[in-house]
Amino acid sequence: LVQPLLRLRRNANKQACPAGMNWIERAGHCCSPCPAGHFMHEPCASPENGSVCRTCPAGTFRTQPNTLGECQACYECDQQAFQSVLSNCSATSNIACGCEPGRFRVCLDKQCSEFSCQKCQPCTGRLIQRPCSETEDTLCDSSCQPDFYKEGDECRPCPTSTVDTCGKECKQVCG
Amino acid sequence: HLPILQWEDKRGLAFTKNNLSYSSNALVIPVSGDYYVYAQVTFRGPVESGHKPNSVTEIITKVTDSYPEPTQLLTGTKTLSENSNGWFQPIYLGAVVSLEVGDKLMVNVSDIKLVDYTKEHKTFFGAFLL
Amino acid sequence: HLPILQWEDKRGLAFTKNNLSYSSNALVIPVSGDYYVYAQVTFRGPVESGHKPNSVTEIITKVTDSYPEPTQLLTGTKTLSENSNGWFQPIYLGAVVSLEVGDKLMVNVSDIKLVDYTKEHKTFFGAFLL
Amino acid sequence: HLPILQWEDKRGLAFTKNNLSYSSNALVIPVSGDYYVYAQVTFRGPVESGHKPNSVTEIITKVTDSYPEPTQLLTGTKTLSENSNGWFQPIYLGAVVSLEVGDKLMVNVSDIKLVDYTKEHKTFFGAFLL
Repeated sequence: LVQPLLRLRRNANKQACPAGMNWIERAGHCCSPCPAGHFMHEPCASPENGSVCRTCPAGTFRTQPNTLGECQACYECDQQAFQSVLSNCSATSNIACGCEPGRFRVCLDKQCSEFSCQKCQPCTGRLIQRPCSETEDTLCDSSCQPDFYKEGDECRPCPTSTVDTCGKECKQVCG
Repeated sequence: HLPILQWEDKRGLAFTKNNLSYSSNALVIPVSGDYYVYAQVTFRGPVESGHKPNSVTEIITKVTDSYPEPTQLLTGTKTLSENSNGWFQPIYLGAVVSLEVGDKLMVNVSDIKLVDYTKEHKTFFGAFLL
Repeated sequence: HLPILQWEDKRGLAFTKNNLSYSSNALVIPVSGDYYVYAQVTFRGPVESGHKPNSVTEIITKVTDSYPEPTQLLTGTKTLSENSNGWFQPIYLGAVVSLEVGDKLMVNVSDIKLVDYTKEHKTFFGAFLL
Repeated sequence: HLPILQWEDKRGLAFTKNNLSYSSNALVIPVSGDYYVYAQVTFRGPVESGHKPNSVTEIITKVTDSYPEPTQLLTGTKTLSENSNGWFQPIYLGAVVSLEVGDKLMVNVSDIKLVDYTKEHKTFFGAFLL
């Protein structure tokens, strides 16, 4: 019996997959993808049949239809760096992280995919021009609040008792 | 997405073999299996005065027909504390990943202007099948 | 001893095969031989104000029944000069070591609070038999 | 040329096998092929007051009978931003290179006085045939 050196087999190639189907190397034919939130546990027996899709296990997700053998691991929010969970990881979406109340994001790269959470400045003795938000620090008014006087670039409360310890600026504001 | 680096695959120390090919900025996986994938990028600056990045990032990414979004496989990200005049900083990454035939591997960087591409032994990228 | 990191060994990019198993924070060597062992830990800070470490350390350690004390196989240690707001610092280690069946490999770090555990592609650990 | 490091090749974690030998500061390649070559050098300072380097460099070099000059295979170079008191900094390098039988591999450094040679798990060098 002579074995042909190169057994020609019907080489179905991946470009032949109809739209909406993916070539599955280990199956040697095309299959329709599993929906978002699932992974392909077993490829279809033939292009006409469905694949065996399984839901992404807890802690993993797939945002798109796919023919992958596993789901992506969810990120985690960095509690040590004062991040908070804006939305939990689900089977179809990764976790979304923000900053704990009283903190705002300091981006460490252009996309802000890495950020630390810094304390909002308190604007003691000043009016607030723009409150602290998820992405920006508080913007304090340059002038002092009533009953506060300017010393250097700080606003200090008017002294309640004897006024004589009060400098020129203090006297002017606090009388 | 972050900019993708282009590579030399033939001249000097660069080579491809065993059907691991390089095309449109990506290594193309010829056979499914576990690969040790690695890359080093040397970053350097400042490029323009004033434009002082506070970090540099290198990511080895996988693109596959079976999923419409790229997958980040390995990431090296470092903040810069260097003073203003000249700084340089290598980031090396390497690990074993499971890949399918046809998968494409690429290297993304936070800012392509900061990459030192001048010497082949300072910035390099490769993979081998276990 | 320095704190030992815990790892995910099944979900996402993580996997074990060829009897290289993961249990109680360690990779367990199934057959004696030479292995390329590697790990990257991304450190980041500040964590709480005031607690400003001046260095970070990553150590790949071997524990074996034939000796009561762990053996430090690979160490990456770096001083920090970063400023107060956010800093990142990856440390990659990799080398060939001779291991015996049953040996356990672990990753120790100087301060577990400084480890960036949030993304699997930033902190990883593995080994393969040559 | 930059100073060449000397290595321990027998004691502790160090070993050579499969005819990959070490002699006069170099690994000697026993058979032509593709090798994953790697090295880590931990630099530390200050050494003497006043001598504050602004960068450290590690280079894996190949010397071959077929060419009179060494070839730089892999380079890791980093500026130092650390303050005056004690600093330390590892540089890891690793990649696949094509080598011929008889080729010699060495590790050069910018300043040998800055190399932390005190612990074998902090500074190491090796190669394996794919």
